[in-house]
Amino acid sequence: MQKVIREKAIELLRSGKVDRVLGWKEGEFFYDQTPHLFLSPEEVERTFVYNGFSGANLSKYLVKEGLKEGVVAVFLKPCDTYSFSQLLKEHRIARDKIWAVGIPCEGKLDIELLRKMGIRGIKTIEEKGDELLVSTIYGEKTVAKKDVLAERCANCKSRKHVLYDELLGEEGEVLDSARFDQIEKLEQMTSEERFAFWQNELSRCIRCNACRNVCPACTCEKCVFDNADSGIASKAPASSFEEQNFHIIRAFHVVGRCTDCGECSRVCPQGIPLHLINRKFIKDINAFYGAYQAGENPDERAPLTNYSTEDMEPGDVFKKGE
Amino acid sequence: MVFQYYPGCTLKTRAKELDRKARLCAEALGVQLEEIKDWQCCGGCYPVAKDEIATKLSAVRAMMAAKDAGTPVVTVCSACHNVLKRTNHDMQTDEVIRDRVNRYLKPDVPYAGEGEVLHFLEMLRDKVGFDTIREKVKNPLTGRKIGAYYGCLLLRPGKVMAFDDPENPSIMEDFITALGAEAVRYPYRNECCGAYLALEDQAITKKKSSAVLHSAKCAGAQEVITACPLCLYNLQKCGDDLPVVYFTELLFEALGLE
Amino acid sequence: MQIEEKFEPTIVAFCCNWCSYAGADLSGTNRLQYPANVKIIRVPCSCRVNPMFILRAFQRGADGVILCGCHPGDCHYTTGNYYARRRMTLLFSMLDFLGIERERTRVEWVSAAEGAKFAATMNDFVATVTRLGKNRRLEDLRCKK
Amino acid sequence: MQRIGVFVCWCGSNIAATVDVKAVAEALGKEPGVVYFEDYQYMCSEEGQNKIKNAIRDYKLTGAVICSCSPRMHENTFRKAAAAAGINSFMVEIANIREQCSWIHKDKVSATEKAIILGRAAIAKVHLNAPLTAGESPVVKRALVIGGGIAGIQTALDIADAGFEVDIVEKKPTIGGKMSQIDKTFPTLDCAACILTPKMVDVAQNEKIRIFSYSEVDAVKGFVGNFKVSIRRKARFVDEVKCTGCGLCTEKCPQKKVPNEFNLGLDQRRAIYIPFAQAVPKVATIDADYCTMLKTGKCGVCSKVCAAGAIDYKQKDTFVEEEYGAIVVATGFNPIELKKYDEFAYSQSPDVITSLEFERITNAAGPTGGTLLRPSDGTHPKKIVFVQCVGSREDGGGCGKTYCSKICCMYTAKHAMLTREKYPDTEVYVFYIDVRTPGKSFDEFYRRAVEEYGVHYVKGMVGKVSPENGKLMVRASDLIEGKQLNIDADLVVLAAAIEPDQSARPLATMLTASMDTNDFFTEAHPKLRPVESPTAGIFLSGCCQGPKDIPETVAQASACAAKVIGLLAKDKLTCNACVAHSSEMLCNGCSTCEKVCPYGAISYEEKEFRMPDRTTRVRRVASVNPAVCQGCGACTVACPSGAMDLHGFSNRQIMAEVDAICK
Amino acid sequence: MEQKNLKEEILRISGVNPRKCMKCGKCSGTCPSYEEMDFHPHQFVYMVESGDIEPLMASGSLYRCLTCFACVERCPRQVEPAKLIEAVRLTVIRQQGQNHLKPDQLPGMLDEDMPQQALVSAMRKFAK
Repeated sequence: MQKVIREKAIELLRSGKVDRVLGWKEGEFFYDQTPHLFLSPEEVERTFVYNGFSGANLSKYLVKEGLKEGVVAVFLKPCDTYSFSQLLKEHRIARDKIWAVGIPCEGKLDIELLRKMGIRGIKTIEEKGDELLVSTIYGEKTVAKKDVLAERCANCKSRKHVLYDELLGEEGEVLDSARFDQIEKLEQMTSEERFAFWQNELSRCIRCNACRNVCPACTCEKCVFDNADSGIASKAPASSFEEQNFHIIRAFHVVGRCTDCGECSRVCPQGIPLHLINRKFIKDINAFYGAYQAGENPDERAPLTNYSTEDMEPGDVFKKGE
Repeated sequence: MVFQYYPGCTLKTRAKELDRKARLCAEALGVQLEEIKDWQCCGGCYPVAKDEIATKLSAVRAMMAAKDAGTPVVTVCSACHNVLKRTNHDMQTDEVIRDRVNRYLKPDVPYAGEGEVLHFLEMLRDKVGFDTIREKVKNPLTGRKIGAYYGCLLLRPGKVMAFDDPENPSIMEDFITALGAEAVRYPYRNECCGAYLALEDQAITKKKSSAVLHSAKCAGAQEVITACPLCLYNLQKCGDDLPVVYFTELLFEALGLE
Repeated sequence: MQIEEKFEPTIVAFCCNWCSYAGADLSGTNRLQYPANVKIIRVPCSCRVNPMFILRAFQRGADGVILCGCHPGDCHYTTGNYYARRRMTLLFSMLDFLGIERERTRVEWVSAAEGAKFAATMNDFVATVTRLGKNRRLEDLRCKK
Repeated sequence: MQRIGVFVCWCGSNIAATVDVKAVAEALGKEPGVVYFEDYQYMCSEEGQNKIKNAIRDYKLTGAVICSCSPRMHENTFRKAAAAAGINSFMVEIANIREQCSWIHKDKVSATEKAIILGRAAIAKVHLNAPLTAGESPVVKRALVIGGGIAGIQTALDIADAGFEVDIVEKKPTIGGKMSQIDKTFPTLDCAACILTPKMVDVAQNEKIRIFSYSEVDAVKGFVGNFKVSIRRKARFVDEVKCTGCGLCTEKCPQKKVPNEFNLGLDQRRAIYIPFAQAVPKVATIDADYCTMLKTGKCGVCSKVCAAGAIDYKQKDTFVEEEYGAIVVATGFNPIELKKYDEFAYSQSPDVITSLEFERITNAAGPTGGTLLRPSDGTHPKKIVFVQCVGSREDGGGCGKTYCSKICCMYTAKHAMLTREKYPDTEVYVFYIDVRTPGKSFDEFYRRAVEEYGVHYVKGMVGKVSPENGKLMVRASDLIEGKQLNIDADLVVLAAAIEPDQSARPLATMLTASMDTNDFFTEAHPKLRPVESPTAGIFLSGCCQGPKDIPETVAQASACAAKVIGLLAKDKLTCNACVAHSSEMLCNGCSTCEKVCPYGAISYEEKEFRMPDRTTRVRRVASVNPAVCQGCGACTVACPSGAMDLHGFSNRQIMAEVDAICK
Repeated sequence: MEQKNLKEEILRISGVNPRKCMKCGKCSGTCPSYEEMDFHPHQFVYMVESGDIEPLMASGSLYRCLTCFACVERCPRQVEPAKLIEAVRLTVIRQQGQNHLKPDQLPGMLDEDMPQQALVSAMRKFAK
């Protein structure tokens, strides 16, 4: 696939159809890729990569790219197109400045899972069907790909692109995902257990803002947490309960807009499963107000800008099964 | 065109003629009817009770066979049609029934009403097309005044059966017209014939059925067609001299198959 | 004899100007008692209440927060309480998910004529929150581990 | 930093008996920013107000906190006092220490403590208050009435009577609406035309009223006091000014086979027509769907016979742009389609008719000249069955309506009574579920039908109607007697449910006026503001708001006119000062706020901004129309970026109150 | 079975909510078996609702409903009286020995043209 994508990128640049290409490039380590803006076919040839570690959702970068002169080509995995579509719905992206190329995705890998297996000194990883050939400084190892899939990919919701200008490879389907299983597990805990769980997770937060900075729904001109006039501005983990406040408010700000792309958890340096908070909102929305997938349908009213006179009462949430 | 075919018990016993003629007509119209293997009797009437599962299983099995074959199931008997369609609707819409049936039958893939049921008449209208039939008619039934008798099972409940307008249907009239005859509309065509009360108290079924035929007669019908063996029985037994035949007989005749 | 000091919770009540604030006034006019722990903040409509305000209250030491608005269908602004209802449903479900005691939050629809309901609601809510004791979980998650 | 004065009221003993007012005043006096405090027996009295005014002047106060009764009582009083002393009236906040403190607590210690906290919250808020000025907007002194039925006519006449200009837009060629099709009116049985047509003439002759007949509203812009409306005048192919209404063309037109909609298709008219003799304006209209000349270019008879030279086959739709201060919706109703009710054989027999068709058959100007005859064979019916509640009061999910159509019980009693009066040999059955006759002289009217005219009222619904041998066999149950009836009727009349006109829904979208699930317009308040839409400047008249009969419609129409006159009488509208406002630098342009605004007060525009890096950028930003915003605040919470805030109840103000209470 | 449980059982089997009924009588107005019944469809609805169920269970009307669904089709409130009648009948015939139709009765009832369908459906309606 990398070869096909590189060729497409080069063709788009050479033909003058686009002026820039947004893609992925290896960082310090091969598994540590970063989004990169490619300006020439040569640069693409040299450094453009697409493989199991090209996890970054590039759609957020289009907000800024759309402000520049000329057209930018972007490569979007199925789940990225949901973010792209949601941003278009919110008028955040100049559509005519974007050439969106849909690309297939077989699921991205989580290097931490390999490390947890005790595999160290990784030099290269080769994908061979369902298996990964990992070569380390200590020799070679074969592991099953499904054991190394990032959580969001193991519970992938859709392999179908919502929109694109052109598509490389085959179109996939919306999947029957088990992504709410873990939420259900948490729901079944006692209140004390849940509190203990979240206290353990959220107390690790260092307020680095990586989750916010990567989130494709967080494209505000100025974030409320950076706005001294908002009354809730805060930049550091203060001595009270700022972390949780931050994460709840952030999650509430993206309710009905979060497409569940999972970038927040991917980038969290502390490994906090932040996606679970957003996903809880999604699960509740589906259960309370009917199935809704942000980014899927540009004409649909979002759950919080909509209502029914028959909606449940807040107290009813806890009446089930009691 | 290939369809799965669900003959039902009556067509295998008392009404073998119906079965034979339906198959021959289908063949003449370029339709291949494949009898579902090991089909079981649908039970004759749809079990209304929400807590009955066992009585729905044979219908579900037939529908699952159709789903596997990838073509709709065609029935000639309107009772079978009613049972299959309504049971299938339950499988589509009633979570409790669907769950219980699937737990009982344990199919590889749970069944959720993906199969499609067609009455022979629906097949003629929607798949073959009345215009095609019109072209294939060898002996047009010109000059004959025929009343269509729908009864209950084809039409009701209207939302589930989605067969035709339950109060003012037209499919059988269109069918009659396609065969070259004149269709006579009369108000009692969707009234009940007395159904299974025939077993217990023929006085009642006679009353109901003769009211139907009286209504048809008043409107000028010279003969009546029906799509249900039990309706046919009741109408024929009610003592009225108006001829009543199965709709396939008419088709058989018009297509010049004998 | 040792007298144990009774826990006095801090309760913030957001009341919409048109129904619930008037309902609260009515319970005063009728001299219907409810505990002094309840402090009311007047907002134009229940839909003015930002989840931020509720979190803020807990963060600054409130032990319970209640939101009162017009009955669904009777909103002065036609639709405000419908939006509020969805927002609070999701917020409260989330707080519960994070392990915050669900009894600390409540939404109640109180019309301008329901002075008695307002007082009864507040009595009940204060009693519930008093039983729960001091709000510790929401106040700080990080430092008091 | 504000200079704040605190004024604690005793309210006689109402407050002072349970709250230590001196302690409150002193405690609050220590709060930052408070430069003056005072307590007094009655702050709302002349003397009390003077104390406030004097303190404002003497201590150069910038804000005031009054600890007193509910703001619902005296907020205005204190605001006016503050304004009189020279500070902005919105710099005053009330701490409610009576209704929400002294009156509900008995323990003086805790009540005093609470009063201090409430005072602190008010002080914290005042610190963040800013002077507010309510905006003003001019009022265009002209009203638009959409729909020219009895509702629209009455509203227009009343508004014109007060001296304001009114335009009526009517989509049909003539005004008059449903009432012009009706024969007699209940409960007085006077003839509808006799009371309606004089009003139609009044409209035509009133200098203040313009009629745009055969026209529709095409687009609406603007807001209360300043609507800009585009009206499409559909081509009628006849010059309205030249046409004298002589009607010669309508007699000579060779195309005779056009279903006459005024008689509900019971007879036929020509391709060029005047709907009825008293039409206003009395001008002919060519039906383009049927006119041979317009379709094939061959004919031209009407043009030849028209002495006035009014026929113009080349006429095109034209548009009128006009400004209005208020818009009245009077789009009315229609009976529902009865295709889905074929158990009553409506589409199977011409002798099964709707009540409105019955009106036409009994109307002297109708297709039978007022003689009651069966549509099928023109014979006189000897047995008539009326069926009530057809399509009304149904459970959702069916094709019917969930509501009671309200007018059917009464008009059916009227039909039954009139039939028995004119044709005593005709037997009349009315099948009812309930007979609903609330209204002046209504139940008496229904009783007369039963007692004096011998109408058979049967409790029970008709199950099936079967046309047979020229008769209609009606099978029904008589629930009182407990038997099934079979009646061989000659005519069956169905009381079809009524529904809002189809044009209402798109119109509501244009007006940003809200509707219920049945497409009836919703009122600003179901009890207290029944003739206004929640959208400012939009008023509701007649059945567009809900089913109603003529007396009710006219009453509502006049009430609606009174509201419109009240608005148009103002030269300027004072807007609500506590309105939402968007910070352009923070706005993302995402349109979320726009979706939750019940008033359509928020719009978006592309604006050029100079960015910190000196480039310019065109951004999509929200702007709030302060004349339309009512200040609910729904948008402020919906806004993800915190750009939207509310004057008088800002995020920071409310959070300051929260902080003060939780301290 | 207790009166209350009986009602609950019938409502559960039928899935019908008799409170939706507005007592218009359209079901009875349309019922083709009206003349054969002591209790008519609308009476089934309100008698079940009021818990007056035993007279219904003892009534021959249970075996006169044709399940033609005319009442279900035409009910303006979607009450579905036929389903209630069926449920009452089931509570009777599900009791041991309460079958209305017994297999040994059958031979006497048949003639040579009688379709199987009549047999199976009658057995299903009247016996367990």
